[in-house]
Amino acid sequence: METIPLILLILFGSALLSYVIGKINFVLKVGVALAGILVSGYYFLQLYGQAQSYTFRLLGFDIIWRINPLSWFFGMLIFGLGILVAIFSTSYMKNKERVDFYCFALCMTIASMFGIVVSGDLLSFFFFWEIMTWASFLMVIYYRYEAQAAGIKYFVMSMIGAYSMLIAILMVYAQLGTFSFDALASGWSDFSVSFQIALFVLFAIGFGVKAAVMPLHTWAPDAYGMSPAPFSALFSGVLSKMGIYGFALLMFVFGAGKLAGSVTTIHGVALPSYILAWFGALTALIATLIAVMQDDAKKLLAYSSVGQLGYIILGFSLNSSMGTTAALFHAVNHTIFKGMLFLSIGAVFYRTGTRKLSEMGGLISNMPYTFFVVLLGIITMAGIPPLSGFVGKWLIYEALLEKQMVLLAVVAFMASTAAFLYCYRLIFTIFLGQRPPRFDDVKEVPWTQRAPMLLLSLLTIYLGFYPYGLLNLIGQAESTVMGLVPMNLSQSILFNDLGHVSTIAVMNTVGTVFVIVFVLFNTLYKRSRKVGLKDIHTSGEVPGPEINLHYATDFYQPFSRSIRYVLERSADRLYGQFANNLEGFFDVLRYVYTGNAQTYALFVIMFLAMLLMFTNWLI
Amino acid sequence: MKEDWGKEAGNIIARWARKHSLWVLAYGTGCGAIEIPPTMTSRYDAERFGITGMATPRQADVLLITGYLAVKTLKRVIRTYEQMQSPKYVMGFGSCTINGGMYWDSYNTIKRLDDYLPVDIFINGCMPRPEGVIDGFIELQKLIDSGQANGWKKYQDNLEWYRTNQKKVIKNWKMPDYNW
Amino acid sequence: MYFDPVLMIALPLFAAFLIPLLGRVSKEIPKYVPVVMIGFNLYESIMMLPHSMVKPIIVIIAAWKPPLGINLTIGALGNVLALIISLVGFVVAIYNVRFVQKEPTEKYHMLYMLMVAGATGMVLTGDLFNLFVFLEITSISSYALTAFIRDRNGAEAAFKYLLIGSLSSTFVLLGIALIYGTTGTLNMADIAEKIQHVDSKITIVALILLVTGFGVESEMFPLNGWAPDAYSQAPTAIGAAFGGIVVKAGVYALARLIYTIFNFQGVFFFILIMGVITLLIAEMSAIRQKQLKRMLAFSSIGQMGLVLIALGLATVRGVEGGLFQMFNHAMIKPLLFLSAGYLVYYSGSKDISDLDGMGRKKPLLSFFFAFGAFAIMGLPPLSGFWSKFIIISETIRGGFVVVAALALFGSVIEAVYYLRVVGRLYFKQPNESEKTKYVHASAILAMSVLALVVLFAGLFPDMVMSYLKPAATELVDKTAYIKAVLTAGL
Amino acid sequence: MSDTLQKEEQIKASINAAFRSAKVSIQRKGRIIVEFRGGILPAFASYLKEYLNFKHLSMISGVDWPEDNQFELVYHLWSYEQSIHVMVKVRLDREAAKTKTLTPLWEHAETYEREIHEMLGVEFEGHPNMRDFILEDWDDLPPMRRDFMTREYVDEVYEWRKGREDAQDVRQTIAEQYNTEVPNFNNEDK
Amino acid sequence: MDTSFNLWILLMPFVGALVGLTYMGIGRRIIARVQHRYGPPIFQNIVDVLKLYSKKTAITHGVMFHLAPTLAITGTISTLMFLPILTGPHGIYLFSFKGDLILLMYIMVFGCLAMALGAGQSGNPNSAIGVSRGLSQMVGYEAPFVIAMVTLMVQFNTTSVHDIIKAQDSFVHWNMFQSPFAFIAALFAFLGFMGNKPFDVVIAPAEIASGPPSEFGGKYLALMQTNRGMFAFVKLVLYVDLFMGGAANFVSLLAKTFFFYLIPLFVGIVNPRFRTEQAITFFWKWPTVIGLLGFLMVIL
Repeated sequence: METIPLILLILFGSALLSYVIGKINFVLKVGVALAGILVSGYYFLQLYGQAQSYTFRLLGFDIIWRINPLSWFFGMLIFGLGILVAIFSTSYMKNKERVDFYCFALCMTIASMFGIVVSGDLLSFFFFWEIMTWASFLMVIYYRYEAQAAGIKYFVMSMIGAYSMLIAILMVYAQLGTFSFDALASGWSDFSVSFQIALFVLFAIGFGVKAAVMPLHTWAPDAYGMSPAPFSALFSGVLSKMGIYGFALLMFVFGAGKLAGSVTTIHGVALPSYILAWFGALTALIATLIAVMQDDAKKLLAYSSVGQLGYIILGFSLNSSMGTTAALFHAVNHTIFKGMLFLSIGAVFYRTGTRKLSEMGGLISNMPYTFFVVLLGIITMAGIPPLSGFVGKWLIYEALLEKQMVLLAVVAFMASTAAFLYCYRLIFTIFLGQRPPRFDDVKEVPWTQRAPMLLLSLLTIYLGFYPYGLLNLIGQAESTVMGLVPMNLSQSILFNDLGHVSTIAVMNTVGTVFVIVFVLFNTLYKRSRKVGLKDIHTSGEVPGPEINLHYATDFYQPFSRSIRYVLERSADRLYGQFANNLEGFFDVLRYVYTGNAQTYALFVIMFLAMLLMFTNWLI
Repeated sequence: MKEDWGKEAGNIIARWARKHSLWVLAYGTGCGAIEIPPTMTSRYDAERFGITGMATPRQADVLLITGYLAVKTLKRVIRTYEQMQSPKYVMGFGSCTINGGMYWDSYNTIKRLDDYLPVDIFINGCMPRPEGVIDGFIELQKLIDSGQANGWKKYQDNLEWYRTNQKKVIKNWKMPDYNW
Repeated sequence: MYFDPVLMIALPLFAAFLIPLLGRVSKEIPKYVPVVMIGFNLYESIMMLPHSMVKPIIVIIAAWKPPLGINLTIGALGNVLALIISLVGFVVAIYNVRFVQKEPTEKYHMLYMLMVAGATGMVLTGDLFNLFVFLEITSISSYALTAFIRDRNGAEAAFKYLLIGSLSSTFVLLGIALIYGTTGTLNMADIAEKIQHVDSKITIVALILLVTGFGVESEMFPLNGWAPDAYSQAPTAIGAAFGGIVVKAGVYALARLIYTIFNFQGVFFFILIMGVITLLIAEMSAIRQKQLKRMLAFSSIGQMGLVLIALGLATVRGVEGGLFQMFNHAMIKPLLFLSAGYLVYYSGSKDISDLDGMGRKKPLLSFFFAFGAFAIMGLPPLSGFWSKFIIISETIRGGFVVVAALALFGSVIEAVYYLRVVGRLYFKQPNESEKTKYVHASAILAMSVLALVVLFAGLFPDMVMSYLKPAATELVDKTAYIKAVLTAGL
Repeated sequence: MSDTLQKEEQIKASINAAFRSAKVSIQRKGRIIVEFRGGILPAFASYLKEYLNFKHLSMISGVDWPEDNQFELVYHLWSYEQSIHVMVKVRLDREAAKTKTLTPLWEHAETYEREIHEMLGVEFEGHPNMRDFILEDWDDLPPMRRDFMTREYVDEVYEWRKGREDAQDVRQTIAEQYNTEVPNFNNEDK
Repeated sequence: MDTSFNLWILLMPFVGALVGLTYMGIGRRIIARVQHRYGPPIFQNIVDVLKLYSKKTAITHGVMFHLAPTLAITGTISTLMFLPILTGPHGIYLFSFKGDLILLMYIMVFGCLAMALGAGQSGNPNSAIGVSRGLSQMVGYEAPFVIAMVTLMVQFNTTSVHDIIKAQDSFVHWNMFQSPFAFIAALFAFLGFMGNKPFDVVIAPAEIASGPPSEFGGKYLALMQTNRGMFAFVKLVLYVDLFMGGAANFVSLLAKTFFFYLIPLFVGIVNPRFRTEQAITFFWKWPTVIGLLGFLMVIL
């Protein structure tokens, strides 16, 4: 049997199976789901470097499933994080209700995402896209009572995006008579410019909703925040990447990046791409600023996710090999560190039962492993060397500077600086500072949860040390699928025309200096004495339990005062008002149906009379 | 032999450094607090001796107690002293710290600071002028240089005695353990 | 092996009039008569399918050959619709077995049989006047069934239906008279043949009258004023049957008219526009409804709007999509209506706001409702996805991008209001711990059949489409049909 | 004279009319003394505040009268409009010294009441926050009572530094120095 | 080459710390003179650090607290390693050929983040408030700084510090004359960087008890003070490299860095303290506008 349908079959099958036999007991349902994902992951690994394709006809349309380096690249993210999330879930979901439902939705989501990346035609792309939407919707509404608003918002916005994409797909179909990517890739340049721009905009809306580009992001914080923690990791780490994959297809495989015909270009980038770049950059900045103000850990991460995805889109829209490499590299990074962080927040939630930053504190001594993971996570997220986050950021800036896009570069830099704020807030309010007495007995999470997080941490250290392997993979995808000339690579140093940085040297320097200072410092001096949490300078007062010593509420209050112009405006509220006004309009309209028989009869007569008056129209 | 030499050299340097860098935590109780600003600022400029004010006990070397200590304040002063890092010095400032001063028969003011904390040097007067304060600091520097300013050691060695005295006046002793 | 297709009409009619007599014998027998009779119809239409796909089956009654005599013309289209009607009829009949408790049950079953027989007749007949007769049979039984719950609202709804229905019948009759007067024949194929030689000023009037008449049954805006009331006030099963049976027959008649009989190209665009308007206004009204069944009624109208769009495209592919959509709608809407009926019954209120937490109390019913909602929203891999996809695809191929966008906008609204209900079912805390009432197995069976069909059609759309393709071809390419009918007797 | 005291007389009249048990006397222009027995009535205080416009509670002080076996609490109220100072003197039994709190009327009464509670041992019913004020964990007699022997207490608790053994009452010293009588400390010249 | 290279790698941190601490001592002296005081000896800060190293006890609040000064100094030394200190034939380049300006901008944050984490674990609310203020203010001054940096990078079409230095081969080509707007913007950012008076709300001793380091004492504080001196040196050298074309020998390096050190010092002497949001809005107003003017100059 062909591998691709086999993988899809295994995944969809294990989804159904875990739901059906999951009624029996816990081990079975989780076991089936995990086994399904692992086995399909194994088959997927074997696809590396192969170019398989599987075609059949459905409803008179050609359906193509194929694998290429780009698909493999995204499939790697899906399975990599998917397996870890599944392992994490085994203990996380223990003793929770409706685990069968959870396993079903998890497998469905992974299956549909894999379906998306192996789709070689727009129809199956859209088909799997919709399955992914509702499967993840099921996950968003897992905590059902409080999740309603988040779920419906997510679903409706996804539908708007999907339908806008559908129109684009069908417009393509109307022009070409086929759904296949290849045909579109070769036929794109023959379209008229306005048609290309229309397609670009419609596709961008469709992918932009999933990738949470501002102002289409409003579903993301609620949906990420509401879904169970392991799934949030998958949601932000991989599911949002499907939007990114869409952009990759749009810009490079379809060829929208180099709009044919007479379109204004700015800095060598076509105007629509340039506008998209601004969307990406502003998303990065504004979402970051909003993230700084969040008190809910998952919402904070969600907004940060929106911001980071903005970077990725910025990278893509530059339409250069450097930018694309940056975007794809950052996509991997984002998957890794968002996986780490969401899983850690999940672990903290698992033990403490709260996600409110202001309610936690001082958990470092209780959950040292989790702290370590979050520490590495935020270092990566902030893009501080020597971890892998820096490589991604470096590539993005170099790509921007290469194109001489100064303002975009400044905005991107600023967003990255502002990201320090929420990074620190996240780690401080949860793990540092004073611990509330009720969390004194909190323990570290079990190994099934610790292991996935630690694995991801190792990965980020490795990539920070030696990004060459991944960059090479990206280069392959670029040259074979995306029609770009990949950037020059060297095993030891990252470079382009503008500058260079040696990740190995950075890692070595930091490591060596740290070891030397650490050894000197700890051998020259006696051990210091450990004191209690409350043994701090409080002007001599011995603080009682009623005194709050943890500064976690309104952490960046002065900052919020200076960016209140941003915070006062909310796209979410705007949409809410718009929807309300629309419903008010519908309310007026529905009085066409008066409920009065005479009126209805009058309608019939009027209809007839009207038709008789305008008979010419009908001939 | 060689080790001793190294240690000795280190001690000399350390003493010299300690002497010339006195970071003061001024515990401003009573009227003495008003004498500190002129001491530190342009008129008398204590900074030229390396004397600087510090905000927290963790960073400070000298605890300057400027005036009478009520029982309630004493508790805080002890706490503050115990949070400082050794070597640390206590300066009693004004007659109140010596014998209660004008509050000699008050039911709520302690009479002898050295019963509760190891005072390295007293400055008498009610109040002592800034010149007196600086003189006190110079005396302290001399003591440090000669290795006599070892109140912190005394406190460690006689902790029991100090604790008994402290607990005598502080009825409700709810304090963390001393960690030096 | 199939029996004489005449039996598909004759037997139910006969059985319908037999029911009151049987009711005298036993209270139980009338319940099962519809199941058996419509089951026979189902069997019959399945068996005929392979034959009618190849070429229309012409049944000549009383040896008068077409165009002179009355004949049944079972083309692919008619057969597919007969299959849909009998499938829905059968499922609803199963549901009826235990659901109908209110006296007089035998009258209910009789009327129901008449309605199904009438609708089947409508799609099978080849004669225009017969079409009118069967329409009347269907309509009159529908009026009666609407008022079956003998309360004020039911009577009001039935009266509205009756008023508008009679108006439409009048117009239909007038239209038929005009055609007969000018062409001198009532056989549809024959009319199609002869009408080309008639002055178009006359035929356009006939067309307008007929479109208005059948537009009422096919829920075209603004002729659908009866629908919300009738759907929501009739017994649940009848509401389901309206969506699955009556309206389908009406749409069939409309399609026959504009495709086979008349030869006007402008009318297609008109139908397309009316479809969009119907869709949008229905969805916009549905979102503001407070009663569950009224909401479903408006949603039903909206779906018919989509079908009208498909019919208005006048391409084989478009009509295929439309037929697929009709099929889906015929399967999903009864599913929704039946589960909604039980939900309304258990919550004790028609209001959506009283459905809080039913997902906890009635997991299976809520699941069926949610399943139906997901299917009708057009989520893959359920069948609604494919039909919607094909229709929108053809709309855009026809160049009507704005129409497609509006239709999709309607879909978004649809998603919102269905999700609100599903949200009520699952996301709200139950009001009080309900004593669990028993859902009868026949209802579960009926809903399971529908759900399975929907899932199956979604997973293997090609199977369904292979039957719809000849039907659509027959409709669009009328020459083959005319030829088959007119040469049947030779 | 009579017209200059007009406002005061008016106030006196209105207090007398409303509260029979209050003994009102006008000490001089702008100062009225109201004497009360058995604790202040919150009703009286709020009458002064709301009807006679004494919005401002300047302070509450306490005096120990061991001779009468009584405590006296003095509430100093001030009216900004009329520039009149009212001293409400309240006498409490020493054994069962208890009165109602005024914190609902004036929030800052909390601190004064805490201090009086600590120094004299008067109970304030309904006081929201009767923590230690100045003396932490004081377990002796309240120190401002006349029968609290300060010197004995100090001798017992604190250790004297040498040189203070012959210390004596400063008033004695002054008297010796200036060759005068030791003044009589009793408050008889009231 | 190799031995001197290794020697400089070992020595440079100490040199940096000494220079930085001495500058601070001189700064204190200058402030004292402005205030009509005599002032401490110029090596006062070094004495202070020595004293702190000689402290006999130290307390820790946990792992992060213990590691924070170490990590901070690691970050600073690493930054130093990627910075060209002296240019020319007898230059001290260390590893600066292996990284560019973007690396420098990011690796500088490493130490600050470590400090912030350590301060966080100390459990003192003042520390957390200080960190919160510091980070907020950083977003403020990062705006003009980033604009200036991007201007330079675009102007010379390189991100390598070496190339930027090379482009300023003579006195008139120094960036402070060549692109004055970027220079002014960067100078404003420098005020924030150095944390001197108008922008010292982070450590504001009278308000929040010296903020982030308020719980650090003894050897930890000693390490932190060393780090502070070294970090000042790093920042000064970076600015000299970027705007004064680097320095060919130690004398000119000291002169140039001292010039840069004086600017925030004098601004600080005559100014009171900004509140956090005032500081942020200040940075986002004029310095940013000036920086954007610099942009226009480069683009046009």
